[in-house]
Amino acid sequence: MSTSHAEHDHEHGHGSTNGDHVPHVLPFKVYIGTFATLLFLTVVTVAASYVNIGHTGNLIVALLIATIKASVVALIFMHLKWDHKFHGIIFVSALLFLAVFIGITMSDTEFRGEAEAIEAKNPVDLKDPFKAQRTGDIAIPKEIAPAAGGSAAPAAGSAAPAAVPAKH
Amino acid sequence: MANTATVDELGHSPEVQGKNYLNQTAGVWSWLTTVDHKRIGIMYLVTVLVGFGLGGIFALLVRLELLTAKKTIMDATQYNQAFTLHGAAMVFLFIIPSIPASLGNFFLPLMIGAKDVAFPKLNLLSLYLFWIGAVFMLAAIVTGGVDTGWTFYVPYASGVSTTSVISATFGVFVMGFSSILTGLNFIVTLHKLRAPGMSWYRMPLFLWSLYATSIIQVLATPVLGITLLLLIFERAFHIGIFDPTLGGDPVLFQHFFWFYSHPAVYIMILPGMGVATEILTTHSKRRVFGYKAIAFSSVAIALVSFLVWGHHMFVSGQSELSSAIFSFLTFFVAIPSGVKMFNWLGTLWGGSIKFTVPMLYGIAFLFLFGIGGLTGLFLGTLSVDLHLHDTYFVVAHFHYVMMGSTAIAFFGGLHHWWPKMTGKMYDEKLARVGFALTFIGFNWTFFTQFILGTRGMPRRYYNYLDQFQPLHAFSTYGSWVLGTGFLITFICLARSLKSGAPAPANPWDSTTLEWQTQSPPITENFEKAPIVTLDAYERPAEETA
Amino acid sequence: MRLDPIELGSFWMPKQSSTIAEEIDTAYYIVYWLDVVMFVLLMGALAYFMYKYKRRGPKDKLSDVTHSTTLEISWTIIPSILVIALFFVGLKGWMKAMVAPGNALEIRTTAEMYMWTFTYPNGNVSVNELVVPKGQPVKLIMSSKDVLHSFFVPEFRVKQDVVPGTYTTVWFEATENRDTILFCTEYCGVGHSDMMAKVLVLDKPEYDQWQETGLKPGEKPLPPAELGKKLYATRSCNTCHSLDGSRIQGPTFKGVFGRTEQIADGSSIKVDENYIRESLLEPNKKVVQGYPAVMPTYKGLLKETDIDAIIAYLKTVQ
Amino acid sequence: MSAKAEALGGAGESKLSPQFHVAHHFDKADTQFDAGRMGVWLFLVTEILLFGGLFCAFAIFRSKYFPSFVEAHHHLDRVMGGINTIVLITSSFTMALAVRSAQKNETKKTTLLLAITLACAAMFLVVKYFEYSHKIHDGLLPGGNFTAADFASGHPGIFFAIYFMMTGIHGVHVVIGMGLILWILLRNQKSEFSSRYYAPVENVGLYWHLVDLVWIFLFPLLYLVG
Repeated sequence: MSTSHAEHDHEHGHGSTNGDHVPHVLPFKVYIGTFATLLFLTVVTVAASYVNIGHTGNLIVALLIATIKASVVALIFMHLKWDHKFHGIIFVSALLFLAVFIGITMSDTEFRGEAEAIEAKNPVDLKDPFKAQRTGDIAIPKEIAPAAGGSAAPAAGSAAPAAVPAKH
Repeated sequence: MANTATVDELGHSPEVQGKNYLNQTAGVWSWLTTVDHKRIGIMYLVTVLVGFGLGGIFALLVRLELLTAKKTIMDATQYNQAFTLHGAAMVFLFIIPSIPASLGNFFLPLMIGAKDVAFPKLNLLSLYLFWIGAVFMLAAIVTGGVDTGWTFYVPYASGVSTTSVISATFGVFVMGFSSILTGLNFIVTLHKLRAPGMSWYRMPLFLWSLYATSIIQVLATPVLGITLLLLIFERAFHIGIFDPTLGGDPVLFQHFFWFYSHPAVYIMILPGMGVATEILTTHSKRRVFGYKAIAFSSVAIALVSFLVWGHHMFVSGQSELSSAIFSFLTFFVAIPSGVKMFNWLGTLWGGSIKFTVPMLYGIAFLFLFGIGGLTGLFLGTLSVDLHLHDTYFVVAHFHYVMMGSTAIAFFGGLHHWWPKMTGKMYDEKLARVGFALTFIGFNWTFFTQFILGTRGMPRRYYNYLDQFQPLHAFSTYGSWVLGTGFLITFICLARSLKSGAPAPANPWDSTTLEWQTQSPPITENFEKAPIVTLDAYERPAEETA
Repeated sequence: MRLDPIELGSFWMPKQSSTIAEEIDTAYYIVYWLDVVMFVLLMGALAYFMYKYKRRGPKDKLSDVTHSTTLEISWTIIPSILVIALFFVGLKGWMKAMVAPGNALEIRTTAEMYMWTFTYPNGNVSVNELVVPKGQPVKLIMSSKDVLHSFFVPEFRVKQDVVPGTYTTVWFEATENRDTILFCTEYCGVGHSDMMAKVLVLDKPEYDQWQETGLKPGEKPLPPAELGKKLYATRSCNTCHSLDGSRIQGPTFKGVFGRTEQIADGSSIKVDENYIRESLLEPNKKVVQGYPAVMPTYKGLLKETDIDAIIAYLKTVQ
Repeated sequence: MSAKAEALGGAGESKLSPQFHVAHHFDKADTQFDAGRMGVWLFLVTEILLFGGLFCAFAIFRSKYFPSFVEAHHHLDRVMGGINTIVLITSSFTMALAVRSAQKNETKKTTLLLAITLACAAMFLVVKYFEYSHKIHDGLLPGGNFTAADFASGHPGIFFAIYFMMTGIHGVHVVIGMGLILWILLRNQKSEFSSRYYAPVENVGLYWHLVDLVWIFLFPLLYLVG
């Protein structure tokens, strides 16, 4: 029950016994190698954006390369690879919570109005949300719909976006 | 019973006789430039009490206005500003910083046997940021008020309201940084500065709750920052992200806002739970029942709190899928809260309960949190929320949690640690009167509102149906009792500063480290760094025998 | 307008006046009794411990039990099962409330600071008064013109925010023949608490009569000219046609009947019953010279009696 | 690549600057160093979540107004964005080397590397300035300020709102970073750092790498895939 005190001190490879801080210096070639990798990946990601493999495909490739680059920066430039595990946990938990935030929020925005054809993805004209219905071009309820004929004139200054589709 | 051998019975060894953190140095400047966590804690305490007073005055005005169904003392514009400022002051100036920043700052290092928090200067900076934010909020009051509700929902707050929304939101934005820095400081302190022998499982449970709170502060507050920044830019430059006329999404704002503000509810309640734990165990002389369960339930609440924000949005127009997911996850916050409740009762079982003033607050906390927590089940149940959402039921529910639980725990903690902080004992009789009026007045005011809510009374209404008038008036009378209770409590505490008897080092016979130094403590907290050999609530063998 | 208060059905809840209300109340009372039982158990234990373990002296015997894994597990698992059950209780009613029946009557609802406008399938419009037939599902398709509002009828137990820039829907089937009240429950500004509307539940025949003639039970029909005057305002004729001779979008109605107008193709026509009728149904066939051809058709939106009433009214505008 | 560390700690090299002392509440220098690093990492978490809100908005509106985003992103200059990416990566590289030379007591080299980092940051801002003025000139602005006429799709203003908020807040971070780098550069000039005390260099470095890290995601999302 009482052994876990200051647990991080022990896995910390470079703490000297007298408590002085002793740095952990990486060889120069590690840095130059990392730098070269990052430059190379930058070129690759720009080049890949010129190759059309579908919007989703391009997005996945771009994000994949960005993630690799970011991991390299975090692990080597930011010394996470040699750092306390706890710092890595902190960093990863940030990404985890970000994923939760984006993921659950999108469970709303991507699935709104599933049951309602009229709601889905239809921006409303704020000044007159039901203009389309009232002018009679669209979505006249079926009892009286047959009467709405071709002579219907468009509404004044019809700025209404692609009005609401018919429900029936 | 002392965990450390260096402190004598009275807590005053010859070397430190008469010296303490209060009289070490003198003058306003010495306070404004201090890096002593205790002084910073005291300054926070004074600030949040002022915030509480401010919010309280607005609360009484709101209740007074609602005495009659039409105009009583103010017009609709003033009423809307009054309830907005009541909410904003109570949430941002009082509850969020109340326990962590004042009691937490003061006692966290003491309880782990450290000399200070990990970053003392950062601690002072966070206090200054808090003040700066508060100034912006007060500036908003002076320059036209705010009438958006404390939630700042768009498009009303971004486009329609003509009040000082930018000043108020910027104030909250700055206070957010203060909150982040405090949380960050606490996490590092708990990781790095525990005294020798003070393992994680030997920490007082108040610290576990502060640790969980800090996690939320660090992870959630930045999202509030970006939300408010976007709101400010929306209002000032019409960037359109939340503006439906420009293709933006007002419901998205609610996601952003509640991603912070729901976890923030746990920033408010978790420390209160921690304080209650300390009070219940100390004043019943009983070791905490289910230490690990209480500790882990704090962390569990913190983590689950990030997954449930959408239960504020069941009728907002979010997708049905989201609502279902959020409702399901919401119920799981009830589990760790329930576990705590059971373990608190387990702690009282087989104890030796003394009804001191802090203990009265502790027991009141159990009662009020019981109601506050259980009524949450109504709101988490999807179909029932259809009826209860945005009615007085919700108002009553969150007042039971925020005020009935957190504020009561805060005042309980204040009475519990007052002797340690000030070195003075207060008048027990007067404190009991204050407590009794607060407790009665609180239930009187807010239980009534459950009835109003289920009967369909919507919140934030200036004019209301005549049929609700008797209940509203009843609730208003209760608020006067409640206000009187707090007034008496304040008078009692203020009087003790002047004429209270000197406090012994450990008046409650507590086992935790903060009581093992003198009252009030010296600037360095302990004469000699303590070495911990027992669990937090464990008494030495000769004493229990 | 005097607004009828909410009638109470029990100590806690308003009367159940919609088909969904009973299900929601059942869920409410399930949670309620669960809460009451839990609360009594918890507080009973608390009160008992306060009595039993009150400090009697410094030598009180203290329990040294610090934990019990069995207890911890049981008070984790049992509440978990209970709350999962509650979730399904809530979900069931919620699903019912979210999915409107296919035969629902659709009413377009517009919220703005601070009023409600309801547009019925045949083009009728009512402001701050929602008229619905009893015993038929009604689905409101709602949008806001400015800020967030929320539609709440306590007796129906339905609530749904009204959001600008998107449509939200809510449905209910009224079961009681009585007036009730609808609130705005999303704070929307200084007039928020006045943004209420009357909900009028009529029997189907009476509803049909109201739709047809605009007459509620007990009301007498209006004389044609007065009905025309009302239609002039409610059907937005007034946005384009003035009564005082000033020019707006379209020609003024002042002295319109019997006037001779120059048509866009150069011919002229005397304004009579037939021309007015034609202009309502096929507005852009003969447009008065100098005016844009922007009038929407009212074909299908006005009944024969309405057209007659408008003609009768225009005769009086001099 | 070899990741073997060459641990330094020889007696000759570990000189302690006179200004440095272990604060009274830490038991030893190593604890103080670790506490600082942990604090910075926690701070970086808050930065990630701050930008996270904007990434969330990006994801949602990209899905909602996909054609607008595709169309709008063609108005961003890939070349300038690419140059800035390389500039920022270079600055990250020199920053990492500056930390390394601080660890090795190479004060002069540290100064030089920090100066290069600073120059890169300035260059980044200059390129950003040209990009911004171009956008402003074309009326490619957020939401209500959007005035460019030749757009076929509905809501390019939202894209530019996110573009300006993201790059703007990132730009503010670059400016703050420059201030911090300047601060440690001046302290380094005064020989305050050594192999035993270089925490400020290390921590500012961590912050600077995060600024780079955010850009590594901003660049492809805004400039390349839209």
